[in-house]
Amino acid sequence: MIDILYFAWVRERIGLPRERLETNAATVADLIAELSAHEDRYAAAFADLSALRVAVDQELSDFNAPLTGVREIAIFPPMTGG
Amino acid sequence: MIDILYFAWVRERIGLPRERLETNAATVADLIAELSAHEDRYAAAFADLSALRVAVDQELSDFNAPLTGVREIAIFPPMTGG
Amino acid sequence: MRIIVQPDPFDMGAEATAFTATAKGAGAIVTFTGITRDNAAGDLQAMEIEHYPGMTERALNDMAHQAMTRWQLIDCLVIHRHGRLLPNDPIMMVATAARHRADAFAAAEFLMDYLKSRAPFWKREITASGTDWVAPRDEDEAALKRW
Amino acid sequence: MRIIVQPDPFDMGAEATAFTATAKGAGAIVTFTGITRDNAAGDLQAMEIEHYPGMTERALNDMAHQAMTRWQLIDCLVIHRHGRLLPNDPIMMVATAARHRADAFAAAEFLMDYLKSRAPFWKREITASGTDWVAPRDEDEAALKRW
Repeated sequence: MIDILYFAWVRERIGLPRERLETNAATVADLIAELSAHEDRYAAAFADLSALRVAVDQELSDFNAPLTGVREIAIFPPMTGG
Repeated sequence: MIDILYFAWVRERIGLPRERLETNAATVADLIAELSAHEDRYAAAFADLSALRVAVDQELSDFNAPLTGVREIAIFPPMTGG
Repeated sequence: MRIIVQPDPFDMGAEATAFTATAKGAGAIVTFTGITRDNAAGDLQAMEIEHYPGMTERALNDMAHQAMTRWQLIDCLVIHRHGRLLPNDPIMMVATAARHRADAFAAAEFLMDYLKSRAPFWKREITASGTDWVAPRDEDEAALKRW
Repeated sequence: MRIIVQPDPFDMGAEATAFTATAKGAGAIVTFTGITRDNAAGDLQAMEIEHYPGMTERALNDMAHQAMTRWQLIDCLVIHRHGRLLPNDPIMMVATAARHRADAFAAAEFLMDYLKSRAPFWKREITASGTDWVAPRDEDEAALKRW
């Protein structure tokens, strides 16, 4: 089981802030492909990977990051703090 | 007549903060030479020109600045504000 | 080193004074304060800032530790609000204390550049005509390259 | 634009708050505050700052005008004390307000670099063993080259 969190317009397009899933995906990219194939709202949110950022266990990471042992991933647009 | 102001250790070596002089010196350098020839305390204060800075009518200037029409010059060490 | 993430307003002047009072041996204090500006159309009603609780604190802590290591800092402070902000509200603040000004300035700019593009905050503008997520500025991503 | 040269102490937090409140349209406020540090021997009793009345105000005004022209500034503030200061007293302060942080940071650093080496102030350290004029630092003169 893995927790997936969504923020900003990614959260809005998917329609929920977080969910817990069972997945066999090996990487973040695989998980994104799996979700996009499953439902249109994911496909819409994940259409342009260059507009997305990912954190793995609360550290900025990339789409090739393996999911083995990971408890929480987050997918969101580029950050706009400060 | 010209007002000459001294600051920091230049003031201390010369022993006064300002004086008013009649001079025929053409430039700041000439005035410094004139004063240095006149009394030891000036020679001591002005011994190393590279350790001195000059302002002419309250604008930073240099030793070649002409004195024509000038009302006030100031001679002092490098500034240490901030 | 203090990291504060909160919805509540803060008093930048009081924070600057308190930070300075405890920075023993400092000769140079730099503060940066970010203010909610009106938008181009001049009709901003509010700014909403979403963040990623847990990761936000980790990211800010990590940046502050990096700043303390890379420059000769005596102390640093990061405050960042989230939730609903009104125009002219302070959004966030960074303060650095060092013996000399070069370290205090560089560390404050480093913290700001990282905070802009690497801390999990997302801004949204609320206007009469709707809401808009703020797009990242190219200059902000480019600014990271200098560190 | 405000230039203040005074012997009295000032409250950097209150000044920062007041400056920010009047800087309409600013998204970025940078402040720098210089503090009287103890000397290497740890026996500083006081710092005395001599200045050149008249020229000081002119020089600071000129620097502030230059900063307003070279960067997109909404406002700037310079406060500098003279006379006798105690350890940990604020000596001086610069504040800049701009829409974006790059302008606010650059202008504040420019003002500081000029103020250090081109404004007619001279510092003297008073210790138990006597008084010593502070020597200029080579880095301070070198810092001017970047502008």
